Amino acid sequence: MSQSDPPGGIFGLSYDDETRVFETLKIVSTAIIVLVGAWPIYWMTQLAFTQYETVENVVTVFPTPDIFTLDNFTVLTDPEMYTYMFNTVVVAIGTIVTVVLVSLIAGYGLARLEFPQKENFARILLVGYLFSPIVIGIPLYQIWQNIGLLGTRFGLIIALSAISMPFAVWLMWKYIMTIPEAHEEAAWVDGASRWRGFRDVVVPQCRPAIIAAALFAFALAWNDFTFAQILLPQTDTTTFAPGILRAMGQAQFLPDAYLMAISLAMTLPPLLFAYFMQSYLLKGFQVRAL
Amino acid sequence: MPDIEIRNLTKVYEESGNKIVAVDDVDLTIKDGEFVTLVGPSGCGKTTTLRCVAGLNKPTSGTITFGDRDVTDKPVQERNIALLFQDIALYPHMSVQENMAYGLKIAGFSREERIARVEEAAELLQITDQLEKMPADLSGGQQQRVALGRSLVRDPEIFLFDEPMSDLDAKLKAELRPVIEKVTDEIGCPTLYVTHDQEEAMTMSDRVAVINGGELAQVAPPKEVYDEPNSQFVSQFIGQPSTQFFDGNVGSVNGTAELDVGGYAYDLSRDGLEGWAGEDVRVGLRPQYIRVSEDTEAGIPATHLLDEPLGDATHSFFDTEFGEIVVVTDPDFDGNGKEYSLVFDDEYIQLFDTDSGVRIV
Amino acid sequence: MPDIEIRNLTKVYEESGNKIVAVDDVDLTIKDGEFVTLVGPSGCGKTTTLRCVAGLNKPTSGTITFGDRDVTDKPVQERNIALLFQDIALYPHMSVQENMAYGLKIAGFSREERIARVEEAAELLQITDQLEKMPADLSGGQQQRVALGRSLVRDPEIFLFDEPMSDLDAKLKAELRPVIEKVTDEIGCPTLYVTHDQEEAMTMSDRVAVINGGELAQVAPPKEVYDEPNSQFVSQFIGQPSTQFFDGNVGSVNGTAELDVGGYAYDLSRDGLEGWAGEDVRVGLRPQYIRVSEDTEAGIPATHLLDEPLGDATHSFFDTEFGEIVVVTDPDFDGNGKEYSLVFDDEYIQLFDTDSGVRIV
Amino acid sequence: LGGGGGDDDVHFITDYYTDPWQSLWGDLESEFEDETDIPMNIEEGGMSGTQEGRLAQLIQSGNPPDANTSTFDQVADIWETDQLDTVNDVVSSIEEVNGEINTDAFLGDGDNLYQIPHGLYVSNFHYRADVYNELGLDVPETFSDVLENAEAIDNSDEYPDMRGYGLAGAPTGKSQDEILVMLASSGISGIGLRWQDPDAREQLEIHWPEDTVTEVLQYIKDLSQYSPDPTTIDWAGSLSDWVQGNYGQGYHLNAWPVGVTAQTAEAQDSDGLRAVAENTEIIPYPMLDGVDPSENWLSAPAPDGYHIFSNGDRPDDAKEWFEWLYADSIEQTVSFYQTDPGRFLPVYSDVIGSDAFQNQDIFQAHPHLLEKLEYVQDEIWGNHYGNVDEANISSPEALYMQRQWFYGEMVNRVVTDSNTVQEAYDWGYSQLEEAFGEAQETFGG
Amino acid sequence: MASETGESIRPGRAYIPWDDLPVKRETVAGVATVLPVVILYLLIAVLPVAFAFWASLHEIHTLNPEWQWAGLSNYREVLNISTFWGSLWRGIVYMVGSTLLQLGVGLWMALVLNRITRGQKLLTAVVFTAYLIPTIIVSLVAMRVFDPAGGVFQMIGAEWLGLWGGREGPLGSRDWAMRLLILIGTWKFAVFVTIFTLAQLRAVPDRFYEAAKVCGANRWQMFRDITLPRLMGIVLVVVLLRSVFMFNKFDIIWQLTEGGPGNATTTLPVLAYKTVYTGQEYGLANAISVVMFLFLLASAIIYFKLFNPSEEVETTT
Ligand SMILES: Nc1ncnc2c1ncn2[C@@H]1O[C@H](COP(=O)(O)OP(=O)(O)OP(=O)(O)O)[C@@H](O)[C@H]1O
Ligand SMILES: Nc1ncnc2c1ncn2[C@@H]1O[C@H](COP(=O)(O)OP(=O)(O)OP(=O)(O)O)[C@@H](O)[C@H]1O
Ligand SMILES: [Mg+2]
Ligand SMILES: [Mg+2]
Repeated sequence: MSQSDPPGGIFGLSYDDETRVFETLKIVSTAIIVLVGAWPIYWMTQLAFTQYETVENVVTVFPTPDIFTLDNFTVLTDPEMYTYMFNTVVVAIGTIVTVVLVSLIAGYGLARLEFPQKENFARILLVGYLFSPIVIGIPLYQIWQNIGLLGTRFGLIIALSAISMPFAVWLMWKYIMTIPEAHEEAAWVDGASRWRGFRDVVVPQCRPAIIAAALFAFALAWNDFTFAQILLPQTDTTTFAPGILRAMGQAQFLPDAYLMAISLAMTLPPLLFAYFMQSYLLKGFQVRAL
Repeated sequence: MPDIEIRNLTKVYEESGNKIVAVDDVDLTIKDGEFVTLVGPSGCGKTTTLRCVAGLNKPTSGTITFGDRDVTDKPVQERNIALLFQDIALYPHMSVQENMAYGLKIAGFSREERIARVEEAAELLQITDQLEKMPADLSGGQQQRVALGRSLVRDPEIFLFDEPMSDLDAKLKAELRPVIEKVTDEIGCPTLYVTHDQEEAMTMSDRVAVINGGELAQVAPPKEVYDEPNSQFVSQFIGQPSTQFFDGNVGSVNGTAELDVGGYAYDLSRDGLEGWAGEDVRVGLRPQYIRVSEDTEAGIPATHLLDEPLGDATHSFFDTEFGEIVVVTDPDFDGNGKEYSLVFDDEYIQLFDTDSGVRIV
Repeated sequence: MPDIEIRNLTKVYEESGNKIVAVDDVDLTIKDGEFVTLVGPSGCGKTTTLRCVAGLNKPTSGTITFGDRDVTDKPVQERNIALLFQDIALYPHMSVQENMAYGLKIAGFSREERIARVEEAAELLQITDQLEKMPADLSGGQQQRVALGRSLVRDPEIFLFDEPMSDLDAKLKAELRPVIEKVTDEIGCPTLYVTHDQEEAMTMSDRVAVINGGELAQVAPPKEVYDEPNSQFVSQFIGQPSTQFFDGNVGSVNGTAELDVGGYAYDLSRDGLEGWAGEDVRVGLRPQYIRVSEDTEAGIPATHLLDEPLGDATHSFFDTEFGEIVVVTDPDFDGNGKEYSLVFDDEYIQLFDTDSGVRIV
Repeated sequence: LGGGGGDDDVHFITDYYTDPWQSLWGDLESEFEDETDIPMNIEEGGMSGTQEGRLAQLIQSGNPPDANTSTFDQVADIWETDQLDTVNDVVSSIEEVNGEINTDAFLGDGDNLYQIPHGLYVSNFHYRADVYNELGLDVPETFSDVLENAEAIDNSDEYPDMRGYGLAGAPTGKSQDEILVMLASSGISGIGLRWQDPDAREQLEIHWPEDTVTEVLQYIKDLSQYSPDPTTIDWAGSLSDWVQGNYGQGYHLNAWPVGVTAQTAEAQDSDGLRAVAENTEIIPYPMLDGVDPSENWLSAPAPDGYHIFSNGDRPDDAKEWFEWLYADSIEQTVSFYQTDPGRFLPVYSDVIGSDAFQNQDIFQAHPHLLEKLEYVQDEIWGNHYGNVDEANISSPEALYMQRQWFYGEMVNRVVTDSNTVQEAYDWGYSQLEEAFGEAQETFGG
Repeated sequence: MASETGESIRPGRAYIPWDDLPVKRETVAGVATVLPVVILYLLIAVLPVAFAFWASLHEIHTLNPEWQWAGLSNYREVLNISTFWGSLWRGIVYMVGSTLLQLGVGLWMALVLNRITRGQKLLTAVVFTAYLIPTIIVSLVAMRVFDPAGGVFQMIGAEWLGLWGGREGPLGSRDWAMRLLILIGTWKFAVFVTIFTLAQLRAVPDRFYEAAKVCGANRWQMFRDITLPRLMGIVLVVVLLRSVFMFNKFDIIWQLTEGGPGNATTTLPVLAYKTVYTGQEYGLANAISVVMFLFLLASAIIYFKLFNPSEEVETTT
C-alpha cells in the first residue's frame, strides 16, 4: 500500500471518517439501548408513583405533582405481600448458597480429579434442560412429599438449586480449570490438606465464578413461578411470582399502579446486584464451550 | 537435615493409550547442604523428577528417601519440603504478608510468631516494605522473592526449585541468583534446583545433573561438566555460546594422534585414541578456542556473516562447510562479511563418537 | 523508503487526575535502512514512544514524519508499518499460514500471491513446515517467527519492534536475534527496536538510543555507548555484568590527574580534568578491568563472597567499603571466602559528576 | 409451615379467599380447633385453573384434600369416579338452622347429596344507570338494544375511556358461562342438548340449531368491537374493570359487581366509587331479538358449595367442620355472606330474609345492594329461570357436557378472528357430537 | 496432572484398604464431589421425566387417580391432535424467531456496552436487570403498556402509527400477538446473550486489534476476523441454550396471551398445559412433553454434530 491507494475503511471511507461514522453509530446505539432497555424500568417506576386512576386511563410520562402519590406503595405493607417478598428473599439466598456450595465442590471435582465419564457428565446434565417442566408438577409434588420437603422453603430451595445446577457446575468447572494448579500445590507443600487448600486457595479465587453462578441462581429463584406454585402450595410460605398472581386472582380491586409499585420493589435488588457485581460477573461468565 | 536419595526413579505417563517415559531409571543423591541443579532441554523430565521428589507425582517405580525415611508413598503434606514454581504460585487474593505466613498458619503458629518469622525472612530478602502489597502489584522479581520467603519461613527439610526464574529477564536473574544461594546456604538443607538455563546451573550449583530424554547424562561439579563433558549432548548444552561441532577423522595414532578436520591437521597429544585410527569422529570446540585468521589458507575457510558486539567481546557468525559457526572474537572485531579462516586451539579439542555422542577423550 | 523523524515528541498520560509524563521531548531520526534500538529500564517510556510512531497512541505534542509525510495525525492503518509485540498477538483461530497472509488479505492480494509471499517469508524464517499448524501448537520462538513473517510479507515501510523476545529464554533469544537482523536487512527499511535488554541493544543495532525517565540519555552506535557512555546511567545500564562504581576524589591535576579511590591512587593521563582538582567524583569501571590480587595491600580491600563460574569466566562477588562489587575473574578462580584486594586498570576508568551523573572525561 | 396434605390436618381447599374471607377463615379455624381438637388446614385454591391443578396434584399423589369449594359441574369428574362422599346428614342439620335448600339444581343423583351448598349464581346483565341517563339510553330488552347501547357508550365523548361492553373472551370460565346464558336467552339449550321425549326425560339428544347459534356468535362478534380486549377479561378481571369504570355494560353473576364496588368504595372512602356502586343496575340478560322472555332456557342457578372427598384422610371431621360452620346459628351463616357481599344468593331459604342478613354493615351503607340482591332472587331467578321445562336436563350427561371447554373456546375463536362465525359453529358442533358421544358411552344413557 | 495428586487425599480414621479395592481412591473422591449434583439431578430431572414417560403410556384423567394402561395410543393421538402440528410449527417459529432476534440484539448490545465510555456501568446494570427481574413483572409491564386504556404502546401503535385499531389490544390480535411475544421475550432474554458475549469481549486483548490495524484492517474486518471468531464458541453455546429455553418457554406466553388469540400463540408447552388443565388428559399431555423432549434431543444432537459447541475455539494466546 502506498499513499495513493484508495482509503481502506468500510465502504471506501477513510479510516478517520470510518471512526467518525462508528462513533455516531455508537451514540445512536447507546440511545436506543437507553430507550428500549431502560425505558420499561423507567416506565414502571413512574407509573408506580402516579395515582392509580390516572394510570388506568391516560398516558402520562412523569408523575407531576398533581398526580404524584406514594399511596401505591401501601400495597407493600399488606402482610401477604410482605410475606411473599420475604419468602422470595429467603429462597433466593438459600438457593444461591446451595448452588454455590454444591457447584463449587462438583466443579472442583470435575476440574481436578480424575474419574470415569466426567467429560460427559456436565453435558448429560444439560440434557435435563431439554425437558419442559410443564407436566412434571405432579411427580415433583409426589417426590417432594415423599422426602418430606413439601411446603417448606427449604424444599423449594432444593428444587431451584437443582435446576440451576447443570449450568452452575459447568461454569464452575470451566472456571476452576483456569486457576493454576500450582497455587494449590503450593498450599499442599505448605502442609495444607486437600480440603484446606481448596478452601484457602481455590475458593477465594473463584469469586467471579461464584458471583456468576450466584447471579444465575438468583435470576432463577427470583423469577421462579412454576416450582413455587407446586412445592409451596400454602399461601403463607409462597413466593412473589405465584403470590402476585394469587393476589391478582383474589383481589377484586388491584389497579395496575399497585402492581407497578410491587414490581418496582422487586426490581431494585436485581438492579443493585447487577450494578455492584457486574465486573466479577463478566469475569465469571468467561466460559467458552460446553 | 537429611540427604535426598533418588533410586531407580522411573515415571511413565499414560496418555490416551500412549506411554510416555518421562523419567527413566534416575539415580541421584543430594547430600545435606548440597545444591544440585537438574538441567536439560525442555521436556526432558526435569519437572517430573522434581515433582516425584516433592510428592506431587507418584513414581511408577523406584524409591525416594529423605535420610532414612522412605517417603515414596507419603503425600506432599508430610514431606516438609519447600518448593518454588516456574509459574510463581503466589496466592493472588492474599497480601505478601499473608502469602508468606500461610504455611505457618497451617502449621498452627501463633499470630505473633508468624509475624516475627515473616519479618525476619522479609529482611533477608529485602522485601520488608512490600509486605502489605498484593502480589499483583509486585514485579516478577519481587514476586519470586516473596515465594522464596514463603518457603523460607517454614524451615523446610528439603528445598526444591522448578525454574523459579524462567520468567524473569536477564538483569533480574543475575540479581536473584545470589539471593537464592544466600537463602539455601542459610537454611543449609539439600537443594534440588531444576532449570533449563545452563548459566543458572553453572553459576549456582555444587553439582550439576544434566538430564536428557529422561536419563541422567552427567552428574558432576559445574567446572567438570564444562571442561570435561562426557557426551556431545552435555558439551553442547553447557556453555554459552555453545560448543561448535565439526566432522573430523582420526589419522595415524602413535603417542600423538593426528586429527583431520576439513583438510587441516591437528596433533592431539593425549591417550585413549588408540583404537580410533582411521575412524570418523565428531570434533567439538568451544567458540572462544577458535581463532579467526585473515589468512584464508590458515584453516577452515569461513565467510563472515554477522557480528554481535557485546562490549567486552563479540560473537561472530561464519558460514563454513560445517554449517554456521560462532566464534568469540575480541570487542573490536568487525568481520564486514569478508572471507576468513578458522583455526583451532588444539589443546581444547573434544572428540565424540559420531554415532553415540559419547566422549572419546 | 523513508526516514523516520521524531521531533519534540512528548506524551503525557492523564490518570485519575495525575499527569504522567511518559515521553519527554524526544528527538530521534532513524534513517532508511538503519536499525535503531530504544533501550531503557522498565517504565521509561519506550513503548509509549514506539506506539506514537506506530500511530496507536496520539502524541501530546511533537511531530512524527515518515520521509516527507507528516503522519502525526494519521491512523495506524495509513502508516504502512510492521509491528511486533511483546505479547505475540498471533490470531489464535487462524493457522500460521492464515496469520501470515492476513495483512495481504486485507490489502486485497489474490490467493496465489498470498501463498507465494507467505512461502517466501516462511523459507526465510525456516518455518516452512509449520505453515499448517495453529499458533498454540508452536513454541514461543516459532510463534515469534510467525509474527515476524506476518510483518514481513507486507513489505512495510517501517519496522517497529516492542520487546519481541522478552518472553523467550536466553537460547531462543540468541537464536532469533540473527533472524531478525537478517529480515530487517532484507527489507532494508528503517527499524525501531524497543527492548530493555541491553544485550539485544548492543548486538543488533546500528545505533542505540538509551532512554531514561522519558528522556533520551544517549544515542550512538553500540560500541560508543559501551566504551564512551555519556552518563553514569548509560554506563551502568549497558554491559553485563554492569559497570561497578566507587567514590573517588580528584587530586592534583597537571597533565595527568591523580585519582584517589579508597586510599589508592591512580594516574589518569587524560585531558578535561582541569577544573576538577580536589573534587569528589563517581568512579566507574567495568568488571573485566578490575583485577583481584591476593596481596590484600595492593588495592581496595575486598572480602570474597561468592563465585559464579560460567565456564569461560567467573563472576566473583566481593564485599568492599563501596558495597558489593562484581569482578570478572578467570574460569579457574575460586575465591573461597578469603580476603583479597581489587586493583583497577586505570586506562578504563570512567569518571562521572557525583550529582548529575554526567560523564566527566 | 403447613405441609400440603401430608399431615393429619383436615385439608380444605377453597377459593373463597378474598381478604375478608381470609381473616374470617383464620378466626373460625382457631375457634373450631379449640372447640373440637380437630386441626384444620385451610388452603387458598386460587381462581380459574389453579385450583384444578392443585387438586390434580393431590389426587394423583393419592392424597386428596378432605374438602374443597367449587360449583358442581367443576367437580363432576371427581364425583363420577366415586371420590366424593354423601353429605345428606350435614345438609339436613344445616337446613334446620338456615331453612331449606331452595334450588333444584343438580347436587347429586337421586336422594344422595354430594354438595353442601353455600350460594347460588344467578346470571344477569349489568349496566351503569348514570351513563344510560347521561346518554339517554333505554334499558335493553334485546341483543340489538345491547349492541346499540354499546356503540353509543363506546363512541360517547362524555365517557372517552369507557367501553361499551365487557365481553369475556378468554377460552375459559367467564366466556363459557356467558355464551351459555346468551344461548339460553335465544331460546335454545346452552349446552346443545335436550330430552328426546320431554316427558319421559330418559334420552338426551343434540339440539343446537345452526341459525340461532350462529346468530349468537355473530352478536358476540359484534359486541367484541365495543369491548376492551376480550381475551383478558375473566371473572376477577371483569370485577376490577367494573370498579374502575372501564365499561358500561356487561354480563355478571348476582350483584357481585355492585358488592365489590361498594366494598371498595367503603374501604377507600371514595364517593366516586359509591356513585358507581349506586348506579350499577341489574336486569335479566336481554333476549335475542324476536325471542320472548318466557322462552328463556335458563333452568336453575348454579350452586356453589363444598364437597367432601371420601378417600381423604378425615372425611368425617370435614363434615363436622361444615356442620359446625353452618348449623351453628343463622348469624354465623350470615357472616359468610358478609365477606363477599353481592356475590352469592344464599341457598338456604331463611337466610336472605333474616334480620342478621339484612342488618349487615354493607347493606346499611348501600341499601341499593340489598335491593339488587332481592331483585335478583325474586325477579330474575323467580321469573326468568325455569320457564322452559325441557331446559331442565339435569343428569350426569349434562354435567359431563357442562365442563367441556369448547363453548368458551368458540367465543375465543370468534372474537380473535381465528374462525368465522360459521367455522366456529361447525367446529363447536363437531366437539359437541364428540363429547356427547363420550358422555353416552360413559353413562350408558 | 490432577490425576497424579490423588494420594494427597488422606484416608479417614477407619482403615480402608485402598490398594486392594478395584477403584482408585481418586475416583471415589471424584464421584463424591459430584454426588450432590447427581442426587439433585435425580430428584429434579431423572425421576420426574421417567414418571412423565411412564404416565405417557397411560390413559389418565387429571382428577382421577386410576391409571389405565394405554400403551402407545397417547402417542398416536398426539400426532392426530388437530392442534399438534400447528403448535409445533408455532413453537419452532417462536423458538427460531426469538433466538435469532435475541442473538442479534444481545450481540449488538454487548458490542455497544463494551465500547461506550461514559455511564457504562450504570447502563450495563440496567440492561442486566431485564434478565434478572421476574417474568411476571415483565408481563405486568407489557400488559400495562399495551392496555387499550392508558397503555403508552397502545397509544403509539394505534394512534400514532396506526398499526392496529385504537381499541383492540395488539396482544389479542392475530397479526401482532406472536410478534409481540417474540419482542417482549427478546427484551428480557437478549440480555442472556449480552452477558456471555460481553464477558468474552472484555477478554479480547487490545493487541489483537492493534496487530490488525497495523495490517491495515478496517473496523468491519477487525470485527469479522478477530471479534467474531473469538465469540464463536460462546455464541454456539448460547444459541443452543436459548433455543432450548425458548422452545420450552411457557410462563411468559401464558401470562401474556394464554396461547391466544385463538391458537395464534399456542406453542407445544402451552398445548401440553392446556391438555392437562383444560383437557384433563394427563397421559396425553405427558406424551406431548415426551415428544417435545425427543424433538429437542434430536435437534440438539444434530446441532452438536454440525457445530460442536463443546470444542473450545483456541483463544488462549
Ligand atoms: N501429566 C502428564 N501427562 C502426560 N505426559 C506428561 C505429563 N507431564 C509431563 N509429560 C511428558 O513428560 C515429559 C517430561 O515432562 P517434564 O514436564 O518433566 O519436562 P521438563 O523437563 O520439566 O520440561 P520443561 O523444561 O518444558 O519444563 C514430556 O514429554 C511431557 O510431555
Ligand atoms: N495507558 C496509560 N495510562 C497511564 N499511564 C501509562 C499508560 N501507558 C503507560 N503509562 C505510564 O507511562 C510510563 C511509560 O510507560 P511505557 O509503557 O512507555 O514504558 P516502557 O518503557 O515500555 O516499559 P516496559 O519496559 O515495562 O515495557 C510508565 O510510567 C507507565 O506507567
Ligand atoms: Mg518443567
Ligand atoms: Mg513496554
